[in-house]
Amino acid sequence: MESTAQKTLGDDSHLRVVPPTVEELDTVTVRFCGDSGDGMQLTGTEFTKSTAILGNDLATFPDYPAEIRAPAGTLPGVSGFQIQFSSHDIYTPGDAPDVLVAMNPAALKTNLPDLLPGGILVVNTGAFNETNLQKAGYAKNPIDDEQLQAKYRLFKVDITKLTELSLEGSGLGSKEIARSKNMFALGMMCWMYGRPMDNIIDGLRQKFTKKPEIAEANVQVLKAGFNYGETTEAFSHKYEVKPARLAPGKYRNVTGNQAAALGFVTAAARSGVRLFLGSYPITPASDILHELSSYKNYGVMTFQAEDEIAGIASAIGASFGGSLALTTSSGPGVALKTEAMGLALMLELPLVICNVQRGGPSTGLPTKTEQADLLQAVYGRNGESPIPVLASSTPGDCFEAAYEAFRIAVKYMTPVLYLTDGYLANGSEPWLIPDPAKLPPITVKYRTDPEGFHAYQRDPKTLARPWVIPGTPGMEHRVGGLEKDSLTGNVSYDPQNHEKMIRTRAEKVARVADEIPPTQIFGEPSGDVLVLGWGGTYGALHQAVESLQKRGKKVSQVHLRWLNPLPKDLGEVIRRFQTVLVPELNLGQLSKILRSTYLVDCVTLNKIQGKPFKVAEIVAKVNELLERPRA
Amino acid sequence: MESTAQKTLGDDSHLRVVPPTVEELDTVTVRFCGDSGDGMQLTGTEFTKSTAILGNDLATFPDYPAEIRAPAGTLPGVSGFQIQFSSHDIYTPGDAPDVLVAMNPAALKTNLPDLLPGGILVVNTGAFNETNLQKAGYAKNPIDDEQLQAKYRLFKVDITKLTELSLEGSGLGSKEIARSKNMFALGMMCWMYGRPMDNIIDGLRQKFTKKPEIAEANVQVLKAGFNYGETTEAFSHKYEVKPARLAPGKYRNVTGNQAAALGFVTAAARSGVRLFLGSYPITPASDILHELSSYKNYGVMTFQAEDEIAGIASAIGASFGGSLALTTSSGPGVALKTEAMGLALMLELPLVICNVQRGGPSTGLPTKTEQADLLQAVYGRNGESPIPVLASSTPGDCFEAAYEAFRIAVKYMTPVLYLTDGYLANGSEPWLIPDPAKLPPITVKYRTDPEGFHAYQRDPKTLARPWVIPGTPGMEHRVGGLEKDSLTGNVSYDPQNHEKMIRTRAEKVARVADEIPPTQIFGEPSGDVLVLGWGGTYGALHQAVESLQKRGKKVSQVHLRWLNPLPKDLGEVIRRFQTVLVPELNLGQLSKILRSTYLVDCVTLNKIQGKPFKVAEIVAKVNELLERPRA
Amino acid sequence: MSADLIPVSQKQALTKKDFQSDQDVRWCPGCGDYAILAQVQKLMPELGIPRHDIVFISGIGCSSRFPYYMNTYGMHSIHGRAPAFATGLKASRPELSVWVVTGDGDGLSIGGNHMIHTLRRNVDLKILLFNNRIYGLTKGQYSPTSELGKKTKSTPYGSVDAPFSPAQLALGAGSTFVARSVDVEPPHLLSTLRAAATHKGSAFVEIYQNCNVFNDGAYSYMTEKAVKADAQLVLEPGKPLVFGKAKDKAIRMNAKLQPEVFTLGKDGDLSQAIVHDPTNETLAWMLAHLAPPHFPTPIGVFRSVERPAYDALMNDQEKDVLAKKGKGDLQKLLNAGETWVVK
Amino acid sequence: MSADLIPVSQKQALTKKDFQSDQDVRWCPGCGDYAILAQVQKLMPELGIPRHDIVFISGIGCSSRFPYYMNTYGMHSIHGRAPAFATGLKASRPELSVWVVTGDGDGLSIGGNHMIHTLRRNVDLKILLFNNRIYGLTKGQYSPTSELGKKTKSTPYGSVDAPFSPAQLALGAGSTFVARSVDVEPPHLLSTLRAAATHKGSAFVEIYQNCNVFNDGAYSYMTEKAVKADAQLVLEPGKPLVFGKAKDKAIRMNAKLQPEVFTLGKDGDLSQAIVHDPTNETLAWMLAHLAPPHFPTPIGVFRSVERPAYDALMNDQEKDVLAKKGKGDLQKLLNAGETWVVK
Ligand SMILES: Cc1ncc(C[n+]2csc(CCOP(=O)(O)OP(=O)(O)O)c2C)c(N)n1
Ligand SMILES: Cc1ncc(C[n+]2csc(CCOP(=O)(O)OP(=O)(O)O)c2C)c(N)n1
Ligand code: SF4
Ligand code: SF4
Ligand SMILES: [Mg+2]
Ligand SMILES: [Mg+2]
Repeated sequence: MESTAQKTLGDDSHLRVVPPTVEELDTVTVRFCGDSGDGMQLTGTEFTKSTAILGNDLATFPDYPAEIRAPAGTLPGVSGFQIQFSSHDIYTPGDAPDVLVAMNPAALKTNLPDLLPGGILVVNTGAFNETNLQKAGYAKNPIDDEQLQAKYRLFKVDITKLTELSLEGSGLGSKEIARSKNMFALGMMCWMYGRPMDNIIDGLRQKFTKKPEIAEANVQVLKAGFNYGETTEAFSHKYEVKPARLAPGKYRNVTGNQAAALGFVTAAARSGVRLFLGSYPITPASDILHELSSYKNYGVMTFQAEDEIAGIASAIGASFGGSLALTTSSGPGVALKTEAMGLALMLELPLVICNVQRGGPSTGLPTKTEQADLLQAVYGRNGESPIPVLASSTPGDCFEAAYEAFRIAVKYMTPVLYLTDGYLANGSEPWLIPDPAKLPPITVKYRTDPEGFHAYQRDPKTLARPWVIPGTPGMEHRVGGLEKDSLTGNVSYDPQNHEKMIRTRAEKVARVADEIPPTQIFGEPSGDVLVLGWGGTYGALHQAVESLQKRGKKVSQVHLRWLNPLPKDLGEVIRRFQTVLVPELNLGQLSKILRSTYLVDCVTLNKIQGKPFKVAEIVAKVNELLERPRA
Repeated sequence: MESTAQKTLGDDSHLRVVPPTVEELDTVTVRFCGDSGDGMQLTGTEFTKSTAILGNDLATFPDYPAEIRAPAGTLPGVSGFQIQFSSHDIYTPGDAPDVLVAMNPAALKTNLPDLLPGGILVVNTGAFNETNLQKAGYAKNPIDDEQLQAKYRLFKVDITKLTELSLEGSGLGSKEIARSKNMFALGMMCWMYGRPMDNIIDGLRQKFTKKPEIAEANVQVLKAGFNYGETTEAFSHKYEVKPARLAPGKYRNVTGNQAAALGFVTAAARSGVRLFLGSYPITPASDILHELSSYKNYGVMTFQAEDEIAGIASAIGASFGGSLALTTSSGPGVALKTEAMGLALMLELPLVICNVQRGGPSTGLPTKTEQADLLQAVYGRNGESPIPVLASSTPGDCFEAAYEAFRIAVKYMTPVLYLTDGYLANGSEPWLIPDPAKLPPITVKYRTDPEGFHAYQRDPKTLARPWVIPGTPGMEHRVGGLEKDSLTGNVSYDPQNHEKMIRTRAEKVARVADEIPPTQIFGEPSGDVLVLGWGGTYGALHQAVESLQKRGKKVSQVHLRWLNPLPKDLGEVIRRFQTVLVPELNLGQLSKILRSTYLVDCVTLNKIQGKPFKVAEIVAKVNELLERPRA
Repeated sequence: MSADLIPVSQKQALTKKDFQSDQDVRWCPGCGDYAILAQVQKLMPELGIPRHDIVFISGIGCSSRFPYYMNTYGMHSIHGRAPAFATGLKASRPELSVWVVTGDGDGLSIGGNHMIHTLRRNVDLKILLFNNRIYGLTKGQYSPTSELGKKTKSTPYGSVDAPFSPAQLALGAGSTFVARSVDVEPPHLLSTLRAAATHKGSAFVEIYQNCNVFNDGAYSYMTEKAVKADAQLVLEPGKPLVFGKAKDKAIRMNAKLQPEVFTLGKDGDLSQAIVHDPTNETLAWMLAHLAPPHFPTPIGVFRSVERPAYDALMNDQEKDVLAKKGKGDLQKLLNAGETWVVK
Repeated sequence: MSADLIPVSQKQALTKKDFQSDQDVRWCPGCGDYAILAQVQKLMPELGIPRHDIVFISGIGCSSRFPYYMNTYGMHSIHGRAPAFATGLKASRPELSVWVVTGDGDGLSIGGNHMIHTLRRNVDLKILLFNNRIYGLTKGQYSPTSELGKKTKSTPYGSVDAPFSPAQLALGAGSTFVARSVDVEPPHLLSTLRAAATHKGSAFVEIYQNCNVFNDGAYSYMTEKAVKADAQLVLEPGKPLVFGKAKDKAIRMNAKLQPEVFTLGKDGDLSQAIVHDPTNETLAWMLAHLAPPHFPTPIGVFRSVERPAYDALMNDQEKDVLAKKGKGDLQKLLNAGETWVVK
């Protein structure tokens, strides 16, 4: 392999004479992959920024290795970042990459199976040495394999060496030099897809303000990568992806966790009440804690508790005190909070519990995505303990869902469980920056009038009880987890009162359905197949349905924001379709709820691999349903 | 009121001249009620013992006040004990008492509404003084009320005074004397229903071995009560209830908690393996901990942990070490265990989690019964985390269910969730003492052969993995909560392997259905209404169905032992009935599961008052169903 | 809403009665909890804080029914978690006076973790731990303060768990205020509660409480009239550690750094006696170890030192950031990072 | 299955290598965990316990991956609960040698309660707490041992939580063995681990561990060559507390019962120096408080005292009852109480 690099570098014949062909493409999916130490996440993020600014629609999917930094060069240590960008609306990071940049053998080994036949494969030959090949379990060097060369458009670039060369005499140590080779790969891709680099360069200088020499080295290597494309004839093609026709407005790129954090802050700002987050770190939810911790001047208080129970308990305490209270976690942590959720619903205080779902059960696959906490959210507490449950569908949508969660929590004086997932949390998309003034208001009115006050006297419409906070003269009262009198809130062991309270709490949550707008159907209101989903699968389902519709199939899509209660008209919508397909990243949890609610024999499509759906998987399933003989 | 007593005592005209009429009765329901300090539970228990020995079938229902000893004489301080006994099989402690013994005004106030019109009402007039009447919220003395006298057969007895008189000169303090008045009431009832007192007397002497003077005082008052019936003409009738024709064999009386404890011990004895209980006290589960703590010489180890999490965790540790591991709790405590349950199912180690359900949500009604933790049991964990769930149906059946829970846990190497409830836990019934040798065996075989050993290699039939315990040479291995390779059990992040493991764990639990015998139908195999229940409602449902069948109605009963998985033939059984009625002490949890499993539109009957069903409530509902016009 | 804003007239108007709620007190007759309730209700008016600025938060247990009986704001939460609820409330509403009432089971068994973390953080909460060395509410199982060998419902053959010393544990967690008092010593209890109330930061008060139903006489070894003077060592800052009916016994440190009792005038003189100093770390620890049979039981304030309270630090930090960065502009936040416009 | 049954030949046959599992070690290059793993693997053969009688149980965290790398039995359990799993195992299988590996987050944050209760009970477990003063696995949030003011992902403006001293907390919980060592001091670490292994009862060992990714250099103030001798106080039973490059500094107790550093020969002589005695309660506490800037950091065994282990007591009680009552007869148990026969 060393020889390849040598040849490439020593021979001038590769320098460009003819300008590259520029091909216009609709949609491209690029995946960067390499060792966790190779900086693939940064590479991907920077490429994304550039792509966003060009006005493409895009979606990203970072795929980290499992929690511990595995030894360099090994298979478990591979880190990847995929981006799909397009001149029209897209909804997923792409099923399979058109372009794969593999920084080492391990990355090639784990990622090659995904590359589309005929796809572009860029490998860093410099990393394909004996040791690395062995670590990746390759008996011989795969890039010398003729089959590989036949199947893909292979480009061998000794990125390692080229990086070293471009930094010769920079005075940097070999470690620092090795660390910048991701910039070379980034530069090449920027060239290939005509991405501007100014903002990346600005970004690098900002990131390394304290180490300007590192910043400049990165910039130099980035440019070297770009120039390599520009001046050598290694690549014969450049591609152009025109800007997408996105709705007009100002955009930025957000991950789901960022969007959720912004949604929570916005809820606080709009309501004029302090946001209190009580949380304990856990993958993939921690970033919400990190984001909110930095918003101290936005009326946000964050408390990193000793555990998840203290996280939710402190939030309930803060809610009792009048804050918008939030607790964030993931499955195993949410399990620990279920007892306290029961108290919150007895106290009838507003509270948002945000579960960023990950692969389970138990510790499971902590860095992977899954939708398997839905039943836990809806049913996972002792006693009759109804809680409204909602979910977000795209990274940007996490903003709205987070905001909506608080709107309902406050309006109905109830804990609300908000589900997102690892895929949304870390994935990103261009986000039309909303005008907070246009969001539905969140109106907090603490009751201060002691006249005729009863702690559990309800609003006739929402059944919400009054929010009375300590510090209010003349309204001292006590709340607790024992069953309480339906008016005064004092402890009551009366059998009839218990039944009344159980039914009232259930009814209150049922009335949240009044807030759900009529179900939006993407496509015709009736037809052969309804693809019914929830949560982070939105993009894949939408893209699949769109493509099926384009092919004239009678397929429509409904994607649920609210899982509990369900929309009032959903039963009716469902009945208008021959078949209801419910694709989920679990063993069929929503479909269990739909079956029991509507007695509908929905068809399930389940994938539990810690990965999102591919569009093709949905399309294939729908086609199968369309083709099956009717009973 | 004092005058009543005076008169009764001072006037000899009440002394018996004519012997009382002896009436033969089929079934009688007696309720003792009084202040928590009045010893009603002891009274009830002793009466029960005597009744059991007489060979009646019986069922009891102790109804304690809420957790704290309320001040004497107040409504929340009332304690009750109801027993139904009969000359034929009975299944509940009775809907409404035929006889009410009320020791004070508060007891009368809270219990009178339940007494059947025409029923016998015995009141201790001595307690109906100003203070007590006021505490009970009576403006005037209710026993002087003519309406009351018209509606019930009222017997006024100054039990307080009579007790004092019978202990005059005993040298006992007034406190001790007051404490024995329950014995007077007991004596009267023994006389009225011809119960023998020898065993009660023995029991008292044993109970107070260290205070013989108290024992003798109690005996004396007991006899005085009996003699009061025998020699005065206060009561004109005596009643006889012939022995029931129970299956032949040796019987004892057990509460559900006792029976469960015995079931667990028997599982240990039969398997030859130590039982390890890790638990934290909580009402109404604590008694299982208490019972098992005293069985130290039966191969039982009990660990009162610092909390519920340590309770289950220690049990899992013990299971890893080869013990039959158990953890016991109630709803709020079970909530805390859900994270660790997920680990147990990942480790695939045998474990029984016993939930003695109580009124929820949150702290709820801790001393009352409810069936509202079913969905938590089946669905209440993060991730796809299937666990077999079973429930017991009568106090005595807790023995079998507890045993069965361990049999399955060991055979399938899985945690098993066993549901019982406060009603079963504290209620009692005559129990045909089983021959442990006749129980299906629990076969524990730790694998010790290192040849070809893989920690997650499965039995092809049960899908159980081998149980290999530390201390076994050559088989050192590591287990954990991260997803594991389907063969070796080493950590695996492989997507396909994850899906395989998720499906395998689900399949393993599904296969427990192989252990469920064909569904037993009480009544015809098809008909108009199937009454389908689970858990502690068995007695009420059975008695209701029996009485409906007697009246020629086409009503049958199925009562589920297993809630997850459901019996294989249940769908078919259900379809043979016009209507399926699912009565539950919750808002319809089993019916949710049935609807989603069988798409059957079952009718629900829900009661959430912290109390068991009355037979009449079931009968009424079934009749309503039978009478409604067919669609 | 803070105490300082209340006109003096109103302050004076409050009496013990004002702090009694309309709920019937439902402990067993004779329970030590009554005496504690009485002292707390007695203390309240002294503090000059209006009722509506006071919050009592408890877990689950007999002792945890306490908030229902206080005519203030209150929360009867879930088992063991009261300090966590209280932390959230106090951090977000630092102007409130927040009290935690807990038991030896609630606060040290299931709730031990929240307790030690709260003390470590020094959240400005007044924590009253009713130590009856038993689980009262669940009818008599041993607790983490029950003595070794104790026979209870769950230990019919005697417990094999060595108990915690609550004071030692609190010191180990870094508590800035650690005290002990007894239900049947009303004036001592009142003054201890007063000291706790005026401490800025977490104040941990262990109160020996008799559960006459499930653990009667647990403290009679040091509360009975006859033995009291010899069995109690009343701690007073600046005063030597002297006790005994004749005030003739004292405690000194020997050469091996171990405490020992000596008789004044006989084995030594007053100058050798240790002088109580609640700011001395080592002394507090040593005192927390004094126990029968060789030593009397110390009551009073073991430790009281100043350290910024968590809630204060948190709110100060917020103010700092606000001062430095100005009030955050939501529009700006939403528009942060790289943005672009689509037309 | 107990250690004593193993023929000497087999004992000798074991080497460090035998304790290395077939799993790739996956900590970050440079992580202090490697050094600890090496010393534990080195110690194991010395103990003469066969591999199959040893169990390592951990929670969740970088440190908690430890069991995977030990060729013994092992369990990687859930976050914070390792001591509870281990308690169940040890109580029911007292013949096993059970080790707990945990982190400052796992063992002191979410798992603090199990930790203190385990120490109180004195369950015979060897507990190794890898203290890197950070949450490593979740990528860098502050932990309950992070210093005040620390800037981390979750405290961008600096933390306002005062940290625990693990040693103090362990003492407060009544731990019978409390020690501290450092990842980069292999011989000291090995001898500390050895002392823990031979202690009967809970042995709590805090190990300062460098997380070079998220909290690099946390201990350089006392591990760097240049400062080490002045910054470390190596505790040795029976030896005076002397330290410093020139061994010219020592620690004594002053009249106010406070420790102070003095220079030997200048401010005092060796006879004034405190002599280390791991059985002295007060001394252990005082040592646990010594910290920079005024004091060196003590490493070694702070406390080591004998007290019956929980698991032993539990099993002894079982034997007692068996001896007194005989092996329970199931038939009799089922037939207990009042019975009657129906024919
Ligand atoms: C999660 C949970 N576990 C267990 C219980 C049962 N429980 C209630 S109070 C209590 C112990 C009470 O003891 P303590 O705190 O000492 O209070 P006391 O009653 O003695 O005042 C227990 C175990 C519960 N309510 N919730
Ligand atoms: C119930 C639960 N909560 C949170 C987490 C996330 N989590 C895993 S390890 C960890 C902290 C690790 O810190 P520490 O114990 O100090 O170990 P280190 O990684 O530093 O060795 C956290 C918060 C989890 N896995 N489970
Ligand atoms: S059980 Fe004990 S602690 Fe509880 S109220 Fe009664 S006497 Fe008090
Ligand atoms: S993150 Fe820190 S503690 Fe974890 S493996 Fe890496 S260096 Fe070690
Ligand atoms: Mg207590
Ligand atoms: Mg750490």
